[in-house]
Amino acid sequence: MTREERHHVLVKPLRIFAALMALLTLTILYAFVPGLPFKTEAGLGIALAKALLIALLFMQLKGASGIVRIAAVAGLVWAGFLYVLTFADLLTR
Amino acid sequence: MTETPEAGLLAREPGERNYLTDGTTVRSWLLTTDHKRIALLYAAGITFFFFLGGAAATLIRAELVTPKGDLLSADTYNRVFTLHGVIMVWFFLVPSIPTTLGNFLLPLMIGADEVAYPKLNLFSWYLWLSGGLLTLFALLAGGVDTGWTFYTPFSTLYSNSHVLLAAAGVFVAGFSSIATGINFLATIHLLRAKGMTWMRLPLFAWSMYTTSLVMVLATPVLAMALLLVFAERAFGMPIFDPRSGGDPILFQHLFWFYSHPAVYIMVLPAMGVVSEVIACEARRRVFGYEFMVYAMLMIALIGFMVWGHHMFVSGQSPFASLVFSALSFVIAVPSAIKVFNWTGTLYRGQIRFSTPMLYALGFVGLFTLGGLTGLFLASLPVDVELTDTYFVTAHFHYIMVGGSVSAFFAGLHFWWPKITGRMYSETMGKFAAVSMFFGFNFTFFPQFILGYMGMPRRYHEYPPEFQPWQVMSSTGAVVLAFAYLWPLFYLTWSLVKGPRADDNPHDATGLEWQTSSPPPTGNFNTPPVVTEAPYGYHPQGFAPHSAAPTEQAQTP
Amino acid sequence: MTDTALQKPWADAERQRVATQFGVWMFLATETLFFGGIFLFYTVSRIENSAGFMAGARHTDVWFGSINTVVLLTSSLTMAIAERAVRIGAVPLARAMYFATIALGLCFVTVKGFEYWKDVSEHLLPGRDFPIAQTGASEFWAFYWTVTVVHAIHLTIGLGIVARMLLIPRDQLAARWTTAEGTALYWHLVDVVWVFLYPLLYLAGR
Amino acid sequence: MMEQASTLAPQVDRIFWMLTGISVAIMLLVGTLVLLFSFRYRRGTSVPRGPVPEKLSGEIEIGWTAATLFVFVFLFWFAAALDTEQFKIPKHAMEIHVVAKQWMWKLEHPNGAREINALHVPVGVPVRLVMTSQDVIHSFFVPAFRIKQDVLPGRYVYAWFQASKIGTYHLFCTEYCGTDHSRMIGGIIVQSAADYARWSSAQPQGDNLADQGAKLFVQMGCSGCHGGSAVVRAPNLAGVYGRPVPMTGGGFVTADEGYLRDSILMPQKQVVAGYAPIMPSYEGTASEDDVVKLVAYLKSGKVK
Repeated sequence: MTREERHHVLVKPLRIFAALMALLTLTILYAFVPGLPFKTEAGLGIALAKALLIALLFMQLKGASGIVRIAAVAGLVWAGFLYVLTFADLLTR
Repeated sequence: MTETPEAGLLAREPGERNYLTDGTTVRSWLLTTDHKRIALLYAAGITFFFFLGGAAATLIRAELVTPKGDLLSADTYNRVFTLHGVIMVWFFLVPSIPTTLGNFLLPLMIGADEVAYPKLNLFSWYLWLSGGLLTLFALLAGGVDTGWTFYTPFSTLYSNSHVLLAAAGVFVAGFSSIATGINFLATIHLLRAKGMTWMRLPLFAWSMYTTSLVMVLATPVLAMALLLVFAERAFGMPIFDPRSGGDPILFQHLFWFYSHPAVYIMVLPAMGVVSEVIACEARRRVFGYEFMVYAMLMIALIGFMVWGHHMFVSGQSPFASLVFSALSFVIAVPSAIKVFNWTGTLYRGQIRFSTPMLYALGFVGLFTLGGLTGLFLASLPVDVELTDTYFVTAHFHYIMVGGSVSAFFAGLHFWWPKITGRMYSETMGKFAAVSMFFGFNFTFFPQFILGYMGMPRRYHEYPPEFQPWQVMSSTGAVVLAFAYLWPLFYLTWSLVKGPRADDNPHDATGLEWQTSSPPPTGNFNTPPVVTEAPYGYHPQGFAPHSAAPTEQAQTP
Repeated sequence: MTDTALQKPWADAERQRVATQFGVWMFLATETLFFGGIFLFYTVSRIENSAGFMAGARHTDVWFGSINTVVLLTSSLTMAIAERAVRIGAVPLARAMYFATIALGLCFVTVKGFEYWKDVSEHLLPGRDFPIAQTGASEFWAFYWTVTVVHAIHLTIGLGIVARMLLIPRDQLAARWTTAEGTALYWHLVDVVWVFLYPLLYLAGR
Repeated sequence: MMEQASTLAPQVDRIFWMLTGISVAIMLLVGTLVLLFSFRYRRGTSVPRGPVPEKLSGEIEIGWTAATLFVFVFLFWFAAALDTEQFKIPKHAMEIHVVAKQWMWKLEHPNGAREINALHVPVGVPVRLVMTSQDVIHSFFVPAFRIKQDVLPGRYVYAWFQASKIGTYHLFCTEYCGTDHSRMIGGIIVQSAADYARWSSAQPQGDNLADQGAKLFVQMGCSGCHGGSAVVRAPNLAGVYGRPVPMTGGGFVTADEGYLRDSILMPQKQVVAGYAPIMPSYEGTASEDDVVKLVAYLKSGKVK
């Protein structure tokens, strides 16, 4: 294994992993320290950050070709239709 | 390994190699990854389910001849109409055109030698078949009585029938749908022949693209809805149960998020078929090709945002109803564009009234009427009156049966020579096409009147004032049943005794007509290169092969 | 960089790679909508029965949840290393990492098993003995059981797919790097779903 | 023509027939063009067949797209306008409680008269329906009135009509509800004011709904906590109906029928600010009929 290969195969994933662990610690702390506002939002926000790290870096969406990225985003956009229109009912009942 | 009997029949000449003769063992069919063979496997399956669902329809129409429930008990009747709906929707209409004509033609039309994931294609047939068998088992075990809509809390807490088995069957078949959709999307994106740009794709390929989008993005939500029904019914998880704070309307949102777009899964492929047939038989370029493409894309997209028009009386909020009503009117625009463009394609054509053309013209008429009655159901106060009555039944049968099934038959006849290498009897075909059109209208037009008079859906017994229209509808159903059975007879005959078809009997322009009939296993002997837009039919004069072999076909 | 094992109908490695990625990502998009359906149930129920729903949520065991989050994130790391190792032809490292991934996956399932056992012993399975009276609490637990079982099934399928990578003969593994990419994508998705489940199940109402 | 027996019916019919007119016109247009082209351009005729100029076909395309969009937007507006008007339920409407179950309709008049699968109403008086289901989803459909509303378990839903013509009209269940769905039908009997009064007074005399509710309020022990001199601290319910109630955890909820119902059957769902969530659920103790009576009592203004 060359130096570059080692960097690519081991060092980079380990750094991402370290970031994930840091985020996990943060989310636990935020949830259990009493009196902090927006707990749900914070929990989901940190989950989103973790998911983005995994998707962009572990799953290499960052360097993927255009159609692959479109495929990845399509699910979220369509889930958006489901949520927005269901809440158009639910929140105005 | 045994030789299948068809092998000898289907070879054009002794020793000729095509996809039908290339491997003749049962194993070579059941383990095939050839998209053309998989198309035939599906064709066998959906033919079975179509006639099974049709048998249920026959029972329903027979029962409804009289106002009293004298043929079937109430429970049996409920099981029969559920069977009819479940089988026809998931095991006939949704897979019908995509998995048979689509599987067969899509790679051929774009100049590819396979679909993107051949093994996944075979796997999806097995998934679909398992789903079908599970559902069939539910039927044999005593049936399901929830209606194809599986509304909670009836399906989860009150029904005494085999809901779990049927839901599991539909769940599994859903994944087959997803697999087919992913396969087609990747095929179109990645396997187009050289020169086959997006705006040179035949409209049937575009219709497969948009259908696949809907399949891939809608079906998972149905799968989850059914899974939640399963969890509530089988394991007592309080999910939609109002006694625990659950919301039965949530199920309806999840269900219709799939089931309204599913209507477009059924009708978009039909639009693709009809565009191909009309362009070829009128010898014209499709009028407004680009508009046709964008119309289909709009239908696929906006189709996801209109599901709430099934729920105007469900107890959803008035605000949501207004939003869904407005969006439902918007989606009528691209549908109207398509109808106008088919009409425009006929203008200045060289129209030949072959069997596929008669079916296709029938589609245009029935789809237009079906679409226009959709406007009634998009209008809030009128929908309140008409929803869950026979008006709705008539409306969606016009779209899905009058429309999609006519188009399926149009495509089946149009590509029959390519698929089987044989010609069918043109006389018989025209007779069937005309009977289907009249039989259909005879059966379903009276149901608009019944609905307007207030006759509710899914009624085993009904007040006597509705009887004349019900009798008329049932009489029409006899004609319709004949029109569906008749092709089974002459098409089977053509397999055995039909004259050999040449490679391009309709003198059509698509790439699928440039290979032999039936095509070789690898589709093309040399990879095709595309140099011009589709539908390069000559605007003037006769087509070179005007004495098409279709007119010389033997009658049995 | 080694040769690529090409599969029908692809003509070159790059095309096959795009095909694998596109196919798997399309599937992951369907998974987004699949789980989107049950998350919608969570959201609706939490809004409609907010107090009871949160009261139910407070009964989950944050220790089990957190340990499993660490386990699953680590398995994503081993999977990422394995995939990259296949790409450069470091077969022994790749195989070791696949073994590690499977071990971590099994560890997750085991911890989940203990957690289920504890939940059942506290009667947290909705039914007659369910201890929390507030409306909405049993809705939360219906979500908990359904979604974790569905997730566990995904994870089990993932274990099978990873095991399949180990069945590929050593000398052919490097050429199957597009398969390795597809496998990794699936495994990471199972992880991403859990990343969202974690705050919804274990941190809600604290 | 369908019978028009409510004030709503002619308005709905106006839209219906307008839609029918537009549909027939479009059908005729498409049908004529298809037949005309099919005849004129059938194979073998010698008529001019040059290509359609690109620009012209583009303009035609944009033209009919715009035209259909315009027509459809107009139709939406026209139909939605009536619908929004229909949301305004007249005040002082006569109130009928509807409880649906597999497979019958139970209807209760404000004076306590009860009917099954039949409803007597006076002509020309607005009637408000407060509906719920004991089991699955049903749907209350009176074709002659052009009204339909799904009746849901666990929730109150509302509909209203004003009958305009004396006669007997069908009542159908239009949401599939199991075995005898098609027998879950009944009749709406619209009578003149005098006939209705006669019918009403001939009913077995009992307490009206609110008074029955008042009795239940004591029998079921509600008054033990919610009564004026109660020891346990619970919200006083005098005049609660229609008022905004502050909630634990912030926000207000208007105390409509649905809220009162939920507070009896699922008391922990929405707890009034400043009170402990100690009230037991009456799920299984109070039937939907009982709840109807209790709610009628709470609405009556007789609560002290």
